[in-house]
Amino acid sequence: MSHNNNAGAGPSLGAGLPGAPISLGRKPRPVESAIKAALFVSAMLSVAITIGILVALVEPVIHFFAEVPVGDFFSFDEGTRYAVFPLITATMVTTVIALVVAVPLGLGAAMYLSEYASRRARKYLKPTVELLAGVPSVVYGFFAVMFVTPTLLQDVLGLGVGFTNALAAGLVLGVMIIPTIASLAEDAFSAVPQSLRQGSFAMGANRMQTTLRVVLPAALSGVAAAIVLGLSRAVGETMIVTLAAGSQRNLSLNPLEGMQTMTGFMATTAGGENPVGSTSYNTLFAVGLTLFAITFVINMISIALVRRYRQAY
Amino acid sequence: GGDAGADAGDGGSGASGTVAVDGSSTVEPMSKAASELLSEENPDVRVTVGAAGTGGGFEVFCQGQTDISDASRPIEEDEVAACEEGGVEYTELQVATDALTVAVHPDLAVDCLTTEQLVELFGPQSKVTNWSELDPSFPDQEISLFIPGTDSGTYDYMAADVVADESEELRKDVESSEDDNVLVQGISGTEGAVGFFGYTYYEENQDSLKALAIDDGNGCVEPSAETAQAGEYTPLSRPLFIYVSNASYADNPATQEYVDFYVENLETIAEAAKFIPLSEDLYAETQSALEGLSS
Amino acid sequence: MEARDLNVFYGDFHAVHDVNLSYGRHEITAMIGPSGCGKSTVLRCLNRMNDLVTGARVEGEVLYHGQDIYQKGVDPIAVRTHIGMVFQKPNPFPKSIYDNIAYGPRVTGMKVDNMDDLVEEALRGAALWDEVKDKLKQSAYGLSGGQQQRLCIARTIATKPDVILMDEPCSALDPIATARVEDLMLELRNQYTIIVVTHNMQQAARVSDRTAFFTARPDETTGNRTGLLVEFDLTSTIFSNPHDKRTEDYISGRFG
Amino acid sequence: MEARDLNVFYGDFHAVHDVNLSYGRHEITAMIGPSGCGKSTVLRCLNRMNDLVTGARVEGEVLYHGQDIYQKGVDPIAVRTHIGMVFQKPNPFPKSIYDNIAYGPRVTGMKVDNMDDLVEEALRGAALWDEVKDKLKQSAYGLSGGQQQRLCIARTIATKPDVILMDEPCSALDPIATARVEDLMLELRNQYTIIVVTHNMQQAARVSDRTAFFTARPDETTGNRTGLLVEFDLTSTIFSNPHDKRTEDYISGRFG
Amino acid sequence: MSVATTTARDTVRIATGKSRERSTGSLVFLGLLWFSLFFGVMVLVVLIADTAIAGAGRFDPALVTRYDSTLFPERTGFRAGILGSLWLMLFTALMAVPLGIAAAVYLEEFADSRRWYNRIIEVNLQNLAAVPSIVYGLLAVAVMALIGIERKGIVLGGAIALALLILPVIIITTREAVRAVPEEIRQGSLALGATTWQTTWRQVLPSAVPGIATGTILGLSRAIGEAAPLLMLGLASSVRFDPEGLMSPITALPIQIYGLSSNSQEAFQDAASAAIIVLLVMILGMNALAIFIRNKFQRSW
Ligand SMILES: Nc1ncnc2c1ncn2[C@@H]1O[C@H](COP(=O)(O)OP(=O)(O)OP(=O)(O)O)[C@@H](O)[C@H]1O
Ligand SMILES: Nc1ncnc2c1ncn2[C@@H]1O[C@H](COP(=O)(O)OP(=O)(O)OP(=O)(O)O)[C@@H](O)[C@H]1O
Ligand SMILES: [Mg+2]
Ligand SMILES: [Mg+2]
Ligand SMILES: O=P([O-])([O-])[O-]
Repeated sequence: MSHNNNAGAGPSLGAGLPGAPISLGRKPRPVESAIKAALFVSAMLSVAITIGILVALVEPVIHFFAEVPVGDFFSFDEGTRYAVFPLITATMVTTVIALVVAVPLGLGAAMYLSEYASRRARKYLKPTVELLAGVPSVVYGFFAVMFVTPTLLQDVLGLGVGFTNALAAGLVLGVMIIPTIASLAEDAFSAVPQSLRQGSFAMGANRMQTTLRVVLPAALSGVAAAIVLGLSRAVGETMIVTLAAGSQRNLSLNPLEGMQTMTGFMATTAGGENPVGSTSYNTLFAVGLTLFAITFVINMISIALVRRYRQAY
Repeated sequence: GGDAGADAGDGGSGASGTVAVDGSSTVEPMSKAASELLSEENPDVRVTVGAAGTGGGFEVFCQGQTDISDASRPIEEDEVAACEEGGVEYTELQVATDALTVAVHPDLAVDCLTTEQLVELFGPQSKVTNWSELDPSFPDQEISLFIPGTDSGTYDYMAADVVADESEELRKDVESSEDDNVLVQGISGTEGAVGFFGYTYYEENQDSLKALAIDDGNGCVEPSAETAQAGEYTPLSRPLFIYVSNASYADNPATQEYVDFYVENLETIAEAAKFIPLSEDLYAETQSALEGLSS
Repeated sequence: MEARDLNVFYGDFHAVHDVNLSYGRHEITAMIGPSGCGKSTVLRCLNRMNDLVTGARVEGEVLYHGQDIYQKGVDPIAVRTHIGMVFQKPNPFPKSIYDNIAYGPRVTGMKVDNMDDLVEEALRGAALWDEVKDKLKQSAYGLSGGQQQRLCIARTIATKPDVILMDEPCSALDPIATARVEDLMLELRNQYTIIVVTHNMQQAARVSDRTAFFTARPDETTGNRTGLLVEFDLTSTIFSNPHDKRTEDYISGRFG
Repeated sequence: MEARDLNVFYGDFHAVHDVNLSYGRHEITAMIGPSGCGKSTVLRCLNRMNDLVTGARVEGEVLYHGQDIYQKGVDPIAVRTHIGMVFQKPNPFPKSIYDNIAYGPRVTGMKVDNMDDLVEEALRGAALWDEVKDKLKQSAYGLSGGQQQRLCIARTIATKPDVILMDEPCSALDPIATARVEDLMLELRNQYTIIVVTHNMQQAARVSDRTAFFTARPDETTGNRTGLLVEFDLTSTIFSNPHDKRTEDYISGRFG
Repeated sequence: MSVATTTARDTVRIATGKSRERSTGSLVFLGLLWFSLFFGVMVLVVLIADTAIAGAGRFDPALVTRYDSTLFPERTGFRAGILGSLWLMLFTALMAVPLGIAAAVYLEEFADSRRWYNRIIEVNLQNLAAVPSIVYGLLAVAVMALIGIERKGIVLGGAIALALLILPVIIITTREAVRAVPEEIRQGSLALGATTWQTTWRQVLPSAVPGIATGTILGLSRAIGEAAPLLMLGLASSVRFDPEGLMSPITALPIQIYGLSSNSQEAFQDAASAAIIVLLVMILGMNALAIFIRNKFQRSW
């Protein structure tokens, strides 16, 4: 290491360190390195969890297909014990109903929060809407069974629905995902640059026109991401559909009927305490893997959409 | 299985530890009542009672995962084999009699079914979807079926002993659950609904259900404690059991205490849980089986 | 149009103090001054865009054809259809070029016989027609910065306003694009009253008929800087023969 | 210290081109130039703060007492203990005044006999002691902007560096606070080598011994503006008698 | 000047009397937005009111002090579920909070986001946050099998499932809190010769504590309401003793509610309603606490 070599007649180097040699060499910092490694491992754990999910799901599924013909699983026949398509269609029915409820309401709430509410009002209104996401799904399920079906659907609307039906489950599911959609859509609306709104107002547009014709189209990919994420939540939600949609394997698109969704199947089957390794235990994993695959694809779409709107500005 | 507490055998009835009970949802209320009554005397004995259904209960029981298995039918051959393979020896104790009840929505204008009609209604080939198809005098009302899951002894009993089809299965266009409460809710909430489960569930929910009388050739017989005990309610009267693991009874003081208490107070427990108690003869049989276990 | 005793507050902060200014019809008026002296604030008051800023409060009068636009009963939206605005950063909508132009007429409910003609007219007016006539259906985001800014001007004139406000319309553009926008401003002068905020004194000197010079005076106790109008005169006078010392200092680059 | 053939890239963007500059010991060197010409970038290279900018790449040498601080084996953290830095916006830590000063000595593991003395010395060095000596335990956030900036300077000198880099240290301050910081810089000159980036030419003229003038040259094809050093000389020469036309234009306010 | 001689428009009418902001269409639209905003709140009010009325008769000490009872429906209690949920929450927090914070700190302060493995972690986290909770139950089942624990329905299994479930939530909120600490603070520290870890530990984390606390509480309030993953782990709905260790069989409040919800005996349903109110009070209380911390302690830089 070179030192200062008569760099001038002035006082010695380093104002506060008279005569101290300047050493810039790298010092070993074992604690620092160890901590960094530990933090890295913690972060990698999330990847391990994903791999874990896959391995944990795939292994029993291999055993499952050793016992059950693939055709029986991928079957539309609701009479076949292991048919998955009746479960998937049931999930689709409840999810579509949920989206019909949650998309307009969620986007409406998001528009109000981002385009109409004052900063102060938003500070209180947003957590209020998000409270809806805090209600446990078993509570929503109970509410669907105790109130929505008997009081709302049967008494008030006079629908000929049974005790369990996809409609009540879908409606309540929709309420549950409102905050998911509202929150992400509000982010997307807020990310639209102020200059676009100013441009619109300066043209003589009113707030509604600005919101619907400028902000909404500009935020479209973010809005799409919000809807897709809501969709993913609805597909994966368990307790509401277990309680309210019923446990009848039913290949039907009629929302007034009871039908068993993928998650509903898993919850009821697990409730039956199946011993490790039995075929019905493995079914759980076969359906679980299907569910994971479906939501995984949906989530990736949502992530890609979010990335797009983040990049747009 | 349950593991004995550290202070096992601490004198008196101070046994402690955990007991795992699973199996029939029909018997579950009774086993729960037993545990609840026991806990008032000895809170250190910790009993968990599951309701996986008779079949589901035997599956875990024969793997040694539970101490006691509740059953609404006798153990079947393949289950015997499974227990042998799992090295689980057991003792069968009858704890109550059941009048398997066929219940309908309270507004349905049907009061009695013949055994043949039962078969026609629940059998695997059944295409009956309207009550009037079963009998022209019945109302023109669509049928919804709520029946126990395939892991349940009640399902097995109806399939094997009543419908008695070769496949030992029932029709599949039904709503099914291992949880009898779900069936009760379904039937009471759906017009034209019919289903079946243990008598207890009917008795607890008399207000919202209607039980059908069954005509087995000798006129319509209502399900009740008397008709079941007298053997008049056929073919739906059946015995209810608990299966106790011999090893657990010997090694786990908590199991022993629970089973002893169960049998000793059988009538009290049955009444508290709204079950049909055993006749004196049957009770004596159970007591002697317990003695065999203790020795 | 004319501002009378205009005072603007953001919350408690007094941003602009007692501005009196009258803008000549079919003239270009430039507003210059150091950063933060309230030029943009005054400009935004002229078409009530400041209504959209939370906490902003305007006192005084802004007369437009003799009517105070801050009077009760005046619809700020109607005001803005008469007095258009172009911003510092080009802000085309994420729509096609055509739809950008058609947006204003559509939302204001203007009676339009033939939208295609109107779009062409506006684009010609903004000297953009030849460059974009083959890609009217393409996204406006595909245009260069200078083209986008002229598109924003075209969009504004499509609603047939009377006055056009411009807030540093060239500061995000390169010199060539700037020159084209300046040419456009000079062309538009025949038909529109233009009020332009600029940082670029050369620009003010090149395009404007009159120039208003603003500065900011710090409050002695709080240190808040309140903007005020120092001098307003013919552009040639301001640049060659300013009356106020502060103007002279600014023009000669001695502060700011 | 000295920069030799310094080139800096942010990703693909060539931000600074071939800067050669040697800073005089116990002098104040000012770096001036229009916005975006790379002054801050060069400054950050001098104590390897650019290591923390993702995508930044430095080529060339920065010699500190003859050693290239970009050499392999050099510990950037050790570099920063010798070469301190003060930022544009005062950035005290959300801690007490005392802890702000003590933070550097603590984290670098400096051997300190009496921390109280060190804190006092640093605060005196930054001409802040009298104003804060009664509230050392209070949060630094309670100080005024100017006091906060002097606290940041005090914090830097507490670690006894050799060189202090300052990036527009007064641009967030009012004139009075600015004057005090400038006074402080002149005082510190006796003990430290100071390198300061400033936008304010008057400031450069007032405090610095030498001035480096940077500008940015746009690339003809891409339009990217790459910074380069135009002229480096005694401050008096730069301001009174610049050699380069561009420097003269800038100094006289004709561009920038 | 102010006299319109030859204007571009024939008349200058700006005092229209009626603003287009208040045209019928606009007002209807605004009404719809209001409805959207308050629909959810209305549902929540109906839910709480309906449940509270049903459970009104059961707000007695027995509700929280007694175990569940099949023999005396009107005296059934949720002691085991409440204690079970609290135990689960404790162990969930012990597992998830340190891990989550560590991962978040790595990603924000140490990771070079251009490296492929860090990008994978990033995308993966976003994805995990949206994995259905029931799948986490299956994962915990597998983890339990992996470590060779066969007993079902115990504290450990439930806590693993819930910890896995809320880990992404904690990581994401911690990252936000860490990111909110301004870059100037880091630069100030690094320029004094502090290492990255010193900067993180002494400057960034202390400033981020309120944000981290908010995220943790929200994560735990989500965990306490979950039933689906616990069902996968075989938690019984009836347990008549207090939890006493990691390996102790337990139940949880949501599981007990689920168990009772299918019971059509009115006394049990009323008890379930009362228990729902207890659960909601716990969850809404935690949410309120989180919002309070956020509003009160979060520094706006
Ligand atoms: N929305 C706002 N809220 C609070 N204060 C504001 C707001 N907009 C501007 N100000 C303040 O009002 C004063 C005048 O701002 P204005 O933007 O009008 O200045 P300007 O002359 O246009 O400056 P520049 O040349 O930088 O654009 C400034 O002190 C500014 O900080
Ligand atoms: N972190 C970064 N990533 C990418 N580009 C950067 C980054 N920091 C600066 N630049 C670019 O490098 C160039 C020089 O920036 P720098 O901040 O050094 O300029 P400056 O002379 O300090 O300007 P100013 O006077 O505005 O502070 C600019 O074009 C800037 O956009
Ligand atoms: Mg401005
Ligand atoms: Mg800079
Ligand atoms: O639950 P089961 O009694 O029907 O086995």
